[in-house]
Parts: sequence; C-alpha cells; structure tokens
Amino acid sequence: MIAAQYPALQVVLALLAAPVCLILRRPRAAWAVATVITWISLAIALSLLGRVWETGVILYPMGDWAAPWGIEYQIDTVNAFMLVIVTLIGSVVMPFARASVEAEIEEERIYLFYCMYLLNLAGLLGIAITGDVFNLFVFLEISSLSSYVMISLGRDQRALTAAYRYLVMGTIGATFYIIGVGMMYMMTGTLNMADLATILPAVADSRTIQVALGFLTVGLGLKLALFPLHLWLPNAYTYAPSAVTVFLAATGTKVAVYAFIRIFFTVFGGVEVFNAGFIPEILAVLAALAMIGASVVAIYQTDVKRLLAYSSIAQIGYMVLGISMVTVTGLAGTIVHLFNHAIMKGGLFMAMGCILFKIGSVQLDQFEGLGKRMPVTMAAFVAGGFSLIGVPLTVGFVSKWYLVQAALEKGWWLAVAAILVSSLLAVIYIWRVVEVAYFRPPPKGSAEVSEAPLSMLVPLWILIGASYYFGIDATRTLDIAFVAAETLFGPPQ
Amino acid sequence: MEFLGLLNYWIIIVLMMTGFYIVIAHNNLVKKIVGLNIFQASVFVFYITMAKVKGGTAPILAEGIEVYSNPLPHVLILTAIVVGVATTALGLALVIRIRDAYGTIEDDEIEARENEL
Amino acid sequence: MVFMAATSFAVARLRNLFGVVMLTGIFSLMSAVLYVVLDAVDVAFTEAAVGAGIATVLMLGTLALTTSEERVSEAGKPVWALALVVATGLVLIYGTFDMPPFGDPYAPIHHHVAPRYLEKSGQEIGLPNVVTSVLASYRGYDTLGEVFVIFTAACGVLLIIGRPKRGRRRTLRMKVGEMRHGMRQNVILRVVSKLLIPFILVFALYVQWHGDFGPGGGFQAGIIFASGFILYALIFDVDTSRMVVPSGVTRLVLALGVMLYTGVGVAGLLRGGNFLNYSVLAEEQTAGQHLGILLIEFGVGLTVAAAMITIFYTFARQEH
Amino acid sequence: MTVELAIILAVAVPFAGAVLIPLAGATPNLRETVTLVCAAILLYLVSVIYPAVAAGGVPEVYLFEMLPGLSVFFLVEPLGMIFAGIASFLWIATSVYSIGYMRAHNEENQTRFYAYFAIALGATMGIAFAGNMLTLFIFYEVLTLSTFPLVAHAGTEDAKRAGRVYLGILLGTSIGLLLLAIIWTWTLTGTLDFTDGGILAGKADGLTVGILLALYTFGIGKAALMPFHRWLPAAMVAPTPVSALLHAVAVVKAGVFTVVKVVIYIFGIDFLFDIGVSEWLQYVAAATILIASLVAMTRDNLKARLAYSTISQLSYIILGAMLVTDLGIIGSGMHIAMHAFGKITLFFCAGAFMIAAHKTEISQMRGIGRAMPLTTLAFFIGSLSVIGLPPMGGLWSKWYLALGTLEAGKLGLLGVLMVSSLLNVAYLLPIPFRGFFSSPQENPPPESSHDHDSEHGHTHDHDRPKGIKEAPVACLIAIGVTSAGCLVLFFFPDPVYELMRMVVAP
Repeated sequence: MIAAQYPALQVVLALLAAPVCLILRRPRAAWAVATVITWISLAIALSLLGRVWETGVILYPMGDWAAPWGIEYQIDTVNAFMLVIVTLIGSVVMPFARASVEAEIEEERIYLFYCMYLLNLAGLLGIAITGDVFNLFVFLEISSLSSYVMISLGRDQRALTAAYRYLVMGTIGATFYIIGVGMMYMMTGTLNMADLATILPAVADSRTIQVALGFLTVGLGLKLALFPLHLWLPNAYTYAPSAVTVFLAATGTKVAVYAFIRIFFTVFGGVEVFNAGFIPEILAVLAALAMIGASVVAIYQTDVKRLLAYSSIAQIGYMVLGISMVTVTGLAGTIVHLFNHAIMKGGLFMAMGCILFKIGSVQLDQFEGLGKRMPVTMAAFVAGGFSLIGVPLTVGFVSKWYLVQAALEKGWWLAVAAILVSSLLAVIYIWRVVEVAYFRPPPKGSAEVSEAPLSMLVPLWILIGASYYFGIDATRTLDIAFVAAETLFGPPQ
Repeated sequence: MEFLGLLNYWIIIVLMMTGFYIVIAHNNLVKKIVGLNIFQASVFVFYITMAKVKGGTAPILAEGIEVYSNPLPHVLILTAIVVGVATTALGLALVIRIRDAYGTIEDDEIEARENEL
Repeated sequence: MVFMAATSFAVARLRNLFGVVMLTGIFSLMSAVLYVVLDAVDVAFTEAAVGAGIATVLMLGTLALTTSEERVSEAGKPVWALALVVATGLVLIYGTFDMPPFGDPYAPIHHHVAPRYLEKSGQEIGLPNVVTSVLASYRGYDTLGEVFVIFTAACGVLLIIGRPKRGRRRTLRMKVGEMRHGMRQNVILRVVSKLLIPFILVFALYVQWHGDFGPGGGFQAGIIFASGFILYALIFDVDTSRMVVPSGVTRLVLALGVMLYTGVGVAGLLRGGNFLNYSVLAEEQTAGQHLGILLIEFGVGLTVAAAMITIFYTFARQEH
Repeated sequence: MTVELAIILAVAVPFAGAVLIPLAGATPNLRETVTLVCAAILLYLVSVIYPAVAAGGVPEVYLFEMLPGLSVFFLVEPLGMIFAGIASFLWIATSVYSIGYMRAHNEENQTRFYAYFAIALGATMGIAFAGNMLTLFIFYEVLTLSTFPLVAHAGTEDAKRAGRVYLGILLGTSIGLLLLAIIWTWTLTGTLDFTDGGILAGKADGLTVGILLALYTFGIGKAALMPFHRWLPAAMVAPTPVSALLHAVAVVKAGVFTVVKVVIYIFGIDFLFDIGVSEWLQYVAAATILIASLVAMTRDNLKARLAYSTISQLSYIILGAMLVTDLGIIGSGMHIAMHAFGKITLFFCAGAFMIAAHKTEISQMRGIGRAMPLTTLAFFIGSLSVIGLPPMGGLWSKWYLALGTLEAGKLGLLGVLMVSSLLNVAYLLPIPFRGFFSSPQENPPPESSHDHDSEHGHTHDHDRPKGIKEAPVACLIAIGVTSAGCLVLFFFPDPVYELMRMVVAP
C-alpha cells in the first residue's frame, strides 16, 4: 500500500525533514535526522528502480489530478536510475559530512546547513522525478538556491564571490529555461512532458519552437556547466566546504545533464531535432573543446580541488559528447557515465575533504610526502585517479569504452581522438599529484602518520570501492543504461 | 495586423534584454541583482501577456461571463515571482557578506583583490 | 509598457543606486498595473507586494549596508555584452514571428489544458477563483515547491548573514534609528502608522481567507502581514518589533508553515489518495478540496510572513 | 589439482604474495621467504598446467562478465604456455638474485620493491593466460602501473623523469592506440576472444585491417617498436633485477607476446597474409633492428647498451610475426624464450659488475674477468645466445626467423637479420673479451664517474681489480641457472618448438 506512495515520499520526506532540522537547532540531532532521511530515500529509490525494472513506467499524479491538468511524476528507467545516483551519493556523504562539516562550519550554523542539504537533495530528486517542465523549474530553484547558500559557507572568502557568480549565472540560466518553457507552452498549451512530446511535432517547424529549444539548451547548459558556460564551476567547487563539493560535484551537474537529456529526448523526442538540425554538431564540438581545454587547464592548477573541478568540466564534456551522438550506445555511455563519474568524482573530492580536514589546505605543495603521512587517503586518491584516467577495472574505463564505441559506430574520428587525448591529459594531471605525494619527502616537522577519522575514510572507500566494483562487473549498470537509452529513444509514453 | 499583434512581445523582449544587459555588463553587484529582477519581471510580463484573451476577464468565475483569460500562466508567474524574490534576498545577503570581506561591491575590484590572494 | 521600457533604460543608465532601486520599485508597480489590465489580478497583487514592497526594502537595506553610488568604470562599455544582448534579443524576436498574436482567442494555450480549469473547477473544487484552484489544487505541488523556495531563501539568509558576532554592532538599526529620529519627530507619521498597522494586519487576514473567492491568498496575505511588521520596525524600532515577535517564534512559524502544507499533503496520502489529494479529506469532494486549500493557504501565509520577517530582521541586524 | 584451479591460482598467487610481503615487511628474511615461496608455488602451478597444454588441450577458466557480452576469462594456449613458463621460472632466479643484489646495494624501500615485483608477475601471468583481448588489456595496464614504482624506485630527479617517460609512453600508446584498436575490433566483430584463425576475417576491409594492425602494433608500446621505444632505456634507472626480469623478460615480452597473439588470434595468419597489409611493418621492424643495434654500439653504459640491444631483439619477434608465415611465427615464439634467457643473464651480470665492482660503464671493465671470472663467463654465454651462435639456444630462434624470411621470399629481410647479428657480435662480445684479455692498467685514468663510485664505498679498493670479489653467492647462483638455461635450450629446444608448432598448425 505504502509502496504506491513511494514516488511522492521520495521527495517529500527530505522536504519535510528540512523544517524539522530548523526546529531541532542542534547540530548532531540535525545530522542524525538528515542521515536517516537520506538512507530511507536511498531505499525508496532502489525500490522504485526495482519496480520500474519489472513493471515499466510508474505514473504518479499529484493530488490525483490526471496529467496534463495536474502535475504528474513519471518514473522510467532513466530517472529511477538518477534517483538512485542522487540518493546514493547523498547517503554516502552524510557520515562523511559530520566531521568535515564540524571542522569547516561554525557550530551554530550547522543545523541550518543540514537543512540546506536536505532541501538541495529534495530539489535534485524533484528535478529527476518530475514529468512536468514547470515543476522542474521550481525544484531546480530549490536545489540552486540551496547550493548557492552551501557554497558560500566555504572558509575562504572567495567562496562568497563564487556563490554570488553562480547565483547570477544560475539565475540567468533558470530564466532562459523559463523563457523556453513559456514559448513551448505558448505553442502547445501544455506543460506536461509526455503531452508536449505528442503535440510538439505538429508545431515543430515554427520559429517559436526553434527559439524555445535554443533557450532551453542555453539555460540548462549553464546549469550543467557546458563549455563555455562553465565559468561558475571552478570557483564554486574549489571554495565550497568539502562535503558540499562532494555532493554537488557528484550530483548537481549530473541532474542538470539528466534534465538536458529529458528535454531533448523525451520532450523533443518526436521532433527529432537532432537528426535534422546542426545542434548535435555544435554540442559535439563544445564537448570536445571542454574535454581537451578543461583538461589542459587542469594540468596547470596548483590547487588540487580546483584541478578536480576542471576535470569535472572535462567529464561533463564526455557526457555531452555521448548525448550529441544521438545513438543508443552514445546515450547509454552518457547515462552510465553519469553514475560512474558521480562515484569516482565523489570519492576524489572526499579524499580532498580528508586532506583539508588534516592538513588544512589542498595546495599541491602541501601534498609533499602525503603518501606516507596519510596513506589510506592518498591510496584512495590514486585509485580514484586511475578511474579518472580510465584504467581497466575502473568505472572510468567502462564509460570510456562505450563512448569510444559509440563514436566509432558513428564514424566520428575526431570525437574518438578527443576522448583518448583527454584521458591522456588526465594521466598528466593526476600524475602530478601522485609524484608530489609519493616521491617527495614530507616537509620537516610534519607528523608521522595522521589519518582522517574513520567516519570520513569509510565513506571515501565506499565510493572508491564502488568505482572498482562497478568497473569490474559493469553488466548491471550497463543493462540499466541501455534500457534507459532505449526508453529515451522509444515512443513517448 | 499580425505585426501589431506581436508588438507587445517585442517591447517585452526589449525589456528583457535591458535587464539582461544590466546583469552582464555592469560591475556593481547590487545593480546586477536589479538587472536580474528586471530580466525576470519582463519574463513574467511575457507569460501574463500570452494568457490574455481579447474580451476576457480575470479568471474568477461569475455568472454571465463567458470568456476568461487563461489562469495557468497566472499561477506559474505567482510561483515565479516568489522564486524571484527569494533569489533576490539571497543575492543581496551575499552582497552584504562580500562587502564585509572585500570592502567593495564592484566586480572588477573584487577580482583584482582575489588575484592578489 | 513603454513607460516600463523607459524606466528600465533609466535603470541601466543611472549611477545612483538608491535611484535605481526606486526606479525598480516603480517598474514593479507599473508591471502590476499592467497585470491588472491583462486580467491577472492575483499576479498584480503579488507583484505589487513583492516587487514594489519587499524587494525594494531589501535592496535599500543592502544599500544602506554597502554603498549607494555605482562607481563609474573607466573601461568602456563592454561591447561583447551589448553584442550578446542584441543577438539574444534578435533571436527572441525571430521566435515571435510564429507566435499567435496578442490576445488571440484561438491560440493553442487557450484550447488545450486551460479550458478544463475554467469549465470544471467550479464543480471539482467549488471555488470561484480559478487561479486559486489551479494554484492550490491542480498544481498544488508547484506551490509546495514555491513555499519551499521561500523557506530555502529564509534559511539561506539566516545561514549567510545570520547571527553576527556579538559585541561590535553598528548595525542598520542605527541607520534606521537615524531615520527614526526624523520620523519620530513627525507625529503625524507615527500616529497614522500606528493606526494603519492594525488595519494592514487585518487586511492581510482578509486577503488570507478571502483568497478562495476573490484575488488573494496565502502569498499575498503573508507578504502584507510581513509588511505590517516591517513598517512597524522601520518607524519604531527593530528591537521593539523583535520583542513583539521574537526570532525563535518566527523560525518556528517558518518551519510549521511548510510542515502544515506538507502535512496536508501527507494527510491526503494517509487517507488513501495520492499526495496532496484534498478530496479525500472530507466526505464530499468539494468540501475536502475546500478544507485542504484553506489549510495549505494558511500554511503558505504563515511561511511567507515568517520568511519575510526573518529575512528583513536578518538584514536589519547587519553591521555596517 | 585440476588444471583450471591451477590457472586461477597461478594468477592469484603473486597477488597474494603482494599482500603478504608488506605484512612481513618488518623482517627481511621472512619477507624474502614469502617471495621465494610464492615463486616456487607459481612454478609448480605452471608445471601442473603444462602437460595439459602439451597434450593439445586448451584449458579455459571463466571468471566473470565485465561488460554485457564481454567477459574476463583465461584460456591457456601454447604460446601463452611458453610465456608463462619462462616468466615463472625466471621469477625464481630473479628472486634469488634480488636478495643478493638488494642487500649488497643497501636499497631503500625494499618491501615496496618486492611487493610491486610480485604484482608485476601476477599481471604477467594474467597476460599469458588471457582468454580475450579485454582480459589481456586489463593485465597489460596493471603491469604498466605496477612497474612504475619500480622504475621510479630511487626517487631521485632522474628516476622521476624516467618514470614520467615510462608511464607517459606506455599509458599513452595503450590508451591512445591499443584501446582504440580493441574497441574498434569489438565494434566490428562483436567479440574479442582469441580464436584460431582470427576474428576479423570477413568483418573488415583491407584499409581498416591495415589501420587496425598499425594501431595494435604501435599501441602495444611494451614491444618497443620505434618510435615508441624511448621508455625502455629510460626504465634502466630501475634496480637491476627490475631491468633483468621486467625489462628484459616480463614487460617487453608481454609486449611482443601480445603482438604475436594479436596477429595469430585476432587477425589470423592466413587472413593477414592474404591481405598483405603487414608488409610495411616488417620494414619498420627491420629498421628498428638495425637502428637500435647501431645505437647500442655507441652506448658506454652497460645497461643502456643492453637496453638498446633489447629493443633490437624485440623487433626480431615483431618481424617474425609480421612475416605472417608459419616459420616466422615459430621463430617469433621461440625467440621470446631464447632471448629471455640470454638477456636476463646479461642483465644479471651487469648488476653483478655494479654491486661487486661498482662499474657501470663498459670502458671501466677491462680486465674485470680476472676478478670476476664466473660472472664474465656467464656474460660471454649470454652474449653468444643473444647473437645466436651455437651452442646456445638463441641459434634456434634465429634459424627459424631466417627460414621465415625465406618462406616469405624476403631476402632483404634475411640480410637485415644477418647484418644485425654481426652488429650484435660487435657490441656484445668485446665486453667479455676485454674483461678477460685486457689488463686493468689499460683502464683510462680516473674519470668523473669513477670518482663518483669511490665515494660510495671506500672499503672496496676498486682501482685494483684484485680487490674486487665475485658477486654475492645468491647472485652467482641465479647467473649460473640462467646461463645454464641458455645451454640447455640449445640441446633441448623441443618443448618450445612443439608448442609453437601447435600454435601455427592446430
């Protein structure tokens, strides 16, 4: 009985928990509430994925008002998978967050921080689960506003300007999105995705819809940090508190990528904009530029968190490249990379969190001898770095495999080259860190071995372990990704 | 005829772009927020404009009235307005903190100061 | 509308930020008028209260804390920005060519989803104000999201600038205090406002409960209610007004408001409907809808009022 | 014990060793016992597998499905059997040698050294037994990464720079070219299994096959085909046992082994021969043979000379594979074995010269044979084998390679082989000759590197060779075993030959 209500509970539980945190006003209590809620959400997400897998699309009309009059949740394999990604990262971050947040945020603000965290989680879940383009905007704003706030809590004063710039760019993006939605609504009279998908083909030739598509692309492009709309990202990731960086890097942009896929393939699926227009080519070129350009920039960073942030931009390039191929394989590659990148980048940023916790800085020159001083953390970093490079047995290898395969099937040789060159660049930027950490002696007077607390190391290794587990046996994730990709190409449901 | 029918939209577009210009071209952080406000407000006008039906009235049901304007955009914009003010509040709060930390709210001066860090 | 365009250009040109903010307020008021012309009375109401009221107050507060003059940048106006804006504008204008003309009753938006609201909401919800029906019931979930947005903003403001370090407190209060000196002298102002504030609050309550029938509802009510307090704080004293409503209480109300809304949704869920299904709340569908809408509107009102007051207080307590 | 279990254990044991070694790191004796025990078990396991393969069986072990439709599994065919046999046998020899060498040299981080060494061996076994290209690629990369800490072992600026070159070229070629080739093959054929007769026949046109072949051959950077050979001399900064086992046997042979395997089981000899796209690669290999030999002559540093010699010898194997004739392939496979024994002997000796006499430059080694007669004799034996003179095993492989060129009708290539053998003579034999017949007084007067040496240990009075003693016993044992191996393989090359014959004529 209650299982039928899971779609609503998926989002509502986190929403409901946020004011509870506000009332509790005690850091530990707020943390406990947030932890329990994220874990329950994960359980719900998994069970939803299981149900979708067995029985197909789940529809959940809010307030029992049938779509398109009411707002309806539509859960297919794609967003069920997204829900799992978001809640999975959310639940792993929680145990990690306790010590990390206490070290980085003033005590009397911590309960509010968890309140924000839950809202952010709910916002992301709301984006992923909804079948209504305007509802998507509302939840996009919940998640965006809370992420601006969380980013601004970084210790460095640059966190403030990073948050401000993100706010301005994010709001521009949201407004562009809203303009696009308005134009679509104008031509179709509906906001429901499935409904839009059936009506749009009839009016697809109108200039209004073309412009709408352009605005949606730019708006979401800003949110997912598509090159050259990525300018907000490096500072935001660099100066945000560790736990926030982990969570946002692993989920925030991923959900935006999901929204992008959703708009293009479900809403505009019947229109086949991709097969006619020049949009795929433009996207592919931007993606390739991101993959190469951001990787090159990453090589020259001296702040390791920032280095990883640029690497994220490059990885988003991979995802967009997969989208731009408009083939099942490409899209499956993107979807599986959403998951894979979430766990490996989450793990890497967690390693940064551990180092920040102990050393107080993630400047490269602070890494000297860290291989000896924090062996467990650094081993995790190296292991995660392998995944970023795409060494076999890691998830990074799996995604790369399918993206290259998709590019080969399509005959896009330059895309193949871009993927491979980008992984080689990853070798360089990862190796710079490894060399400093392992082949330079620790600075004099530093403590022998001082590791981060277990509550941080265990989540770290869970993510790193997952990035190997799903790299060694990728059949499950890939099955899901392929079914998801086929769903997106299938007739609109 | 069609030309006149679109004139409204064009003015709105001019409004939007003015707001957009203020956001991206101005250095002052508060003014950027003002720009965002104008940008968003013009989008709201755009929605409300499309909801209008000639000869219609406000969508409050009453006897004897046949033609109403479309209520859905109104609802959407109610939501959007609140979202807008929420963003404004947050943005301004950040501006205050930035002013505390950097002593200025001009973007280029802040950037100069950041480069020194 | 042309006036609005003129105003926005003026905003772009003007360097004095106080002026800019005032113009923005005027801009909002004008758009509110425009909304009335375009039959969107509810929106007009909100825009007037939010755009011309709260947003302006917040901006003035920020300016008081930062600076009121925009520095003239020595570098020439960025050409790229202008080019980008013009290009975007042209793209948009290109997009308008296939739009249905203004007010066209045959436009698709008036024929797909909307008619049902106009035709059936009378029976299904039982409220004359279709906007309220759609807002609170058909798309009640959006509104829930919206309430959470404002909740997020309030918590966010608290988190970003809340609780300044004790001790060194040369706050906006002083600014307000200076104003207050001016204002206190003005007996008329004080007497009028003292008379006015109760009316504002009563009006807010009226808007709250009347939203089902005429224009109005939780948002507008909440904002007006908050305005009453803000006015009180401006004219008398922030601290005095804090005594009337301590911050702990506002926070509690803030949380309770959103929880009330969500709770109503969950109640629907527990009684066998889907989330936010009010029909199952009572024996009869319309009665249930009525009850549900009443409750959630109350929740919205609580949250919005508490959020606005929280945000204002937090701004007001800042140091200079 | 079943063969299947033995296969799994053969890969697992070294990895288990890598886990145990750090645990035993506190007590060197225990640590080295662990290494030796692992090596012994490994050899035993391989000996369990051998009869099954020699009897014509192809034991297979399925592990798990990694990507949908693409599994990781082991499959032992004769070529892999040869490679596994050599690697496992030489690991014992090298372990014994390392104990003497590392202790005499007072190396730091010995635990790390032994642990990564074990991982590298495990990866080598994985490559040898890989049942498809994916499995092979996984272990190929593991091998690259696990040998990096060994190359950069010293941690000096030089070592780090060498490590960068090493990793850059090996990862660069494998990710940039090899992986692409693998995925492309997968896209074309839908399988990556090593199959008799290849999997590409009929699936791709001539041009595609040509590009693929180039991608594979150059992508397998471990084969050190020019222009991707730079990593091998760079890797010589590693401790000598690493150079000996890994950079004369495991790593480089993994490279050429993969090339041969790809030619036989991915492309298929007949298919490739018919299409004839491998011809230009024969010339690339021939050029590599000659150029590397010439470069070797100019190197005074013994290890560097040996490294270039290795590059040259590896290209023999590639050349044999690219001939795509039965005899050429047989020659390739045998050369993997023969060269392994010869070259490891040479490296062992080079290491012995270094730890016992602190001599790294050839010009300093006049008369060294009087002080270190056994080592110098072994060096002589190894040299003969590498050159391909009787009574050493190296003769056979060169013989079949030469036959292969004749079979393919490429007299020019035969000429290359001959010239190269002469060059081998010219750069290898002078070393033992001078060692025995020149007197130390003819050594050039003290030079910079000489001074440098003397700083290391004043206890050794190495101006007079009489002060030099033979290398540690452990080293000598290892040297004796491998040089004896060179001889034995001359008289009993049959097992290797038979296995290779099974490869080309299943």
